[in-house]
Amino acid sequence: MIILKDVTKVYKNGSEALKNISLAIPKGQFAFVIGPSGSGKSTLVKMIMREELPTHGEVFVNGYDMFGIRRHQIPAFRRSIGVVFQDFKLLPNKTAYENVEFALQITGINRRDIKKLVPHLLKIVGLSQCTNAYPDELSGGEQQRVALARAIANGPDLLIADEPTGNLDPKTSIGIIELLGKINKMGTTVLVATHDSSIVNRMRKRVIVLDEGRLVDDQMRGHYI
Amino acid sequence: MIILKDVTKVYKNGSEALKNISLAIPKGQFAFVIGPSGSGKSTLVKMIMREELPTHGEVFVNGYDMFGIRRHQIPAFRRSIGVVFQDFKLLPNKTAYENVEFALQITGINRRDIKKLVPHLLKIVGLSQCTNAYPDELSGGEQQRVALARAIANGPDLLIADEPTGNLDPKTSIGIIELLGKINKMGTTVLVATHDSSIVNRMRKRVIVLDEGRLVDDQMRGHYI
Amino acid sequence: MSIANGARIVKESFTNMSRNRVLTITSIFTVFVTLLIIGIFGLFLLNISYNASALDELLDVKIFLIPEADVYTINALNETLNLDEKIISVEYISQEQAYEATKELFDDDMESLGLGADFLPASFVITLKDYEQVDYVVEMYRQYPSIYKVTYHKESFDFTSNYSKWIRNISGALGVVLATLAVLLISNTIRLTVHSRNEEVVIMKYIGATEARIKIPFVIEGGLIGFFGAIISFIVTGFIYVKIYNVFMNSSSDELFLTGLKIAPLQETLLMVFVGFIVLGVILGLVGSLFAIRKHLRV
Amino acid sequence: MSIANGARIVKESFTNMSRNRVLTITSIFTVFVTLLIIGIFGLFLLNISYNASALDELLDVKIFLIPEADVYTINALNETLNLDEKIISVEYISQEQAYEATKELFDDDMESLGLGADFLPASFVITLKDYEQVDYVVEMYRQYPSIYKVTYHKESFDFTSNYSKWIRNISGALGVVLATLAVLLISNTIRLTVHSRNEEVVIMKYIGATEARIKIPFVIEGGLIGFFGAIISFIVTGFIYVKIYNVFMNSSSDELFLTGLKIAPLQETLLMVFVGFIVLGVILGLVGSLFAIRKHLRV
Ligand SMILES: Nc1ncnc2c1ncn2[C@@H]1O[C@H](COP(=O)(O)OP(=O)(O)OP(=O)(O)O)[C@@H](O)[C@H]1O
Ligand SMILES: Nc1ncnc2c1ncn2[C@@H]1O[C@H](COP(=O)(O)OP(=O)(O)OP(=O)(O)O)[C@@H](O)[C@H]1O
Ligand SMILES: [Mg+2]
Ligand SMILES: [Mg+2]
Repeated sequence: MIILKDVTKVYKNGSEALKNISLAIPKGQFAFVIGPSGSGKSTLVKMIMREELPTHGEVFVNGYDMFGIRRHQIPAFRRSIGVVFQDFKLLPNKTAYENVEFALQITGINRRDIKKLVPHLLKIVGLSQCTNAYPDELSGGEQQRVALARAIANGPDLLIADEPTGNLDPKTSIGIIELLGKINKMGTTVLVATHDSSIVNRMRKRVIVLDEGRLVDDQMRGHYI
Repeated sequence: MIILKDVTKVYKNGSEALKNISLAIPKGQFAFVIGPSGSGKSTLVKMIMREELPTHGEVFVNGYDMFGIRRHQIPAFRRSIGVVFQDFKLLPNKTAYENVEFALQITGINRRDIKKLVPHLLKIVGLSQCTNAYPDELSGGEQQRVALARAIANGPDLLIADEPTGNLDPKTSIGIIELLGKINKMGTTVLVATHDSSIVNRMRKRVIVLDEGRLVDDQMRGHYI
Repeated sequence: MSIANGARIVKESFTNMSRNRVLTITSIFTVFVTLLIIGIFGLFLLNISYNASALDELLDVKIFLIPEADVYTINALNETLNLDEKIISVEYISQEQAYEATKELFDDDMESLGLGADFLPASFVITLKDYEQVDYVVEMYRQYPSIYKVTYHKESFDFTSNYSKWIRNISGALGVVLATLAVLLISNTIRLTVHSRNEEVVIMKYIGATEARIKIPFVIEGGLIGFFGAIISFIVTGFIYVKIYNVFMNSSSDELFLTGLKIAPLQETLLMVFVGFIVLGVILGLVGSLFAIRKHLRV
Repeated sequence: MSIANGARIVKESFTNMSRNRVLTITSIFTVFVTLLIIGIFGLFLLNISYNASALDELLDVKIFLIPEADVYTINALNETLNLDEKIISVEYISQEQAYEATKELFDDDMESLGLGADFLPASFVITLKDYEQVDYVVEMYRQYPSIYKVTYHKESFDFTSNYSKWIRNISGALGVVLATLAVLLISNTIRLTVHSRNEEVVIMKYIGATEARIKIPFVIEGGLIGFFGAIISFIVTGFIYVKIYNVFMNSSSDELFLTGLKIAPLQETLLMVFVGFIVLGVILGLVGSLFAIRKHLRV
């Protein structure tokens, strides 16, 4: 489902974020990416959703070659992935409800279904009260959960979450990570970049460790050291 | 140093973020504010730095009355506080170096001192390599650390940090929290809003617990339950 | 796109406009001011052209009759002239009238000079529709046996025709320049508006919205901004023009009238302004936002 | 603020401008286009006024001499007229010249009518500096014993004076309208530019920057945007005007010359445009950004 071959990423300003990463994440797997701040976790996520292209190497996701993909195929490709961005990337002029609604609209789901689905998704992430608040009227953790609701909205084949619990208290974090576990059980590949040792240790799933852009460890039932 | 009397905050859209909070944090104290996502931690921070005014009640900080303070006194008041915002609030058109430099410039420190201080501050937070990167070229944790470097730059009387380790791995988090401890030892009042149980439990300092806008617990040598 | 979808997207455009109120109002205001400039100066140029063309009509050709011409000949000629399509107006000046006019000029000294009423010939004064045909007309009537002489002031003709031609050319060129600059101003504003919403566009792309789905609300917003700007400018421009028009129309006795200035007709002019504004505003809004957004879509 | 501080802030303004390149370029471009409109139309209006004033000079007054006037009298009168400050030009038309002119008009029929060269009186044709003094001048010279009669075409005077007065009034009014609308356009653009940097302003306030410290770089940026926009517009406007000026100056023989149109002098006009642009651009940039930012400072 995700294949990285010898991926190196050097940003325009010269910083080397990924160095020779090769990696395969099969369909249906649940994997964590951990590593200290600045080790390249978010860059890895950006490679997978084609927010950035690698400087060297190849990336294949859901059968698409990130270099070969056609411009008009990109939207459909991205709709097959759900992403929780580290900085949330909520649409600032849309309410929590509308942010989730928009993700459903673009898949072409009909309006009746959308009207039922959105409240359901917001309830799952524990946000039933703030549906009509704009992102800047939400607390950090609430924004993060809206981003999660949006990412899982259209049942993506692949769910990528970049520090999805960074702004959440331990109890809510556990709720969220269990939700990701459930989604994974239903067949979705899940990749979580995180630094939250408790959730990594709780799940005992595959753990990929980055350090200074290098893949330094990859354990099938790993834990946070 | 910080006194809240019967503070209630109802935002324009009707959400009640703080309910009847009374609180005093004496000069030189180190205190945590914890509580689930949406419990009002950031709102409390906003009350203290006068980003928002309370709907009812009074707030006194560093001797200033948040209602009585004059418009022209606000900048000096805010310079006496260092704040790490939950969403960082770095100036997008300035590099990491310039963001810290700007905070020093506005205090009127002379250029020679600034030239020495900025690299020193960035080194303290572990960011010596990325001084010339713009915020959108930094990883989440790196941005958070720039925000911290800026907050401590001009030796404030009061340091408020809203989830300062939300995007940091455990090791870096411990480094940061120990830095805050050191700064506190030198006389600065420190208030940290967080959900990171490990740092709270490590420090054994005062812990103020909020839940749904209410102050539900306040222990002098508390821990995260 | 289904109708429900279409309605939803139009609704979204309106919602966006009200949520980006400052941007929207500022842009509409800019479109308004730009079109107002176009309107005021366009109407000014139009009226200059109009008056310049009117100048042409002032030129006249004199047809002097032979002294022997009798009433029947004169009537026949009058009719011929009136039927000639190249001629706009025909005025008959009898020998007596000519004599009186000359007498005035010479302060009644004519009689003392022994000049009688038949000193000057009778004549027709005609004005031509198109001054370029003057040579042809003059040549033609010179053939008539009852016509003694055809005169016109060649230099005045040349002067006036050149003058009005130049004025119309300059006005036309300025109109084109004005319209071009307005296009630049309006599309620039739309560009600024879209630019400051770059973040939204990028987020929409990242979550998999198609380019069309992202563009359409922006394009509709651009069109609406152009439309509202155009409507407001039309109201203001129209109001001003009606006021000025009324001043011209009601000034038959005062000094303005003396100048001989004319004003372009109200209804046709306003219709032209309306159509021009709507086209300029709406099309620029649509196309401007389409182009502005294209750059931001490359992610 | 120390000098070092001042230099730092100016440098910051330049840095900001280059980092907000799209915003800066778009704003400079808008200022440029707006001033270009002002420039082109301002110059057009100026030249209309200029030509309208020139019209006044075309009016002339005829002074007919008594038949008995001898060479000495005529010379003396000629001198008096030439010395009169209210009179711009003086032309003497002898009896013979007047006769020739009339003969041309009547197609040589004069002689057959028995009219000799002394049929018409000699005259001076004078033009006045200020058409409003015509009554006074006419009345004065009527008193002279050697002067038989003083005539002028009252209606032409009234017409021309009104005409040129109206044209100048309208041009002036349009100039004011244009300048006002330009002020609106430019300050609107500055407002959009500042608005899209609201985030920065708010952050600076939160970390304790004084209002002055936040404002000054914005105000300098506004001034620079206005300045660069003004310079570019001046170059383009100046280039266009020089081109047109040369066409006018080199057209002594072709049809443009025939129209009698004149063009306002090059240097004075360009200087005026330069000063106007710099004032309009820079002041609007400074004041516009100052006002635009004030709203965002209230946090
Ligand atoms: N757009 C960019 N331009 C230049 N350098 C970048 C950019 N994005 C990231 N970097 C650099 O690349 C390195 C890896 O960044 P990345 O965001 O992938 O780290 P991360 O593992 O997600 O860290 P964190 O846990 O702090 O979020 C960092 O040193 C960062 O400064
Ligand atoms: N600007 C605002 N307008 C309206 N409501 C707001 C605003 N800011 C916060 N709120 C609401 O107030 C409540 C408290 O928010 P606050 O940001 O203080 O929570 P928090 O404790 O910081 O949460 P987190 O841990 O998720 O950051 C939340 O329910 C939130 O939706
Ligand atoms: Mg990251
Ligand atoms: Mg918070």
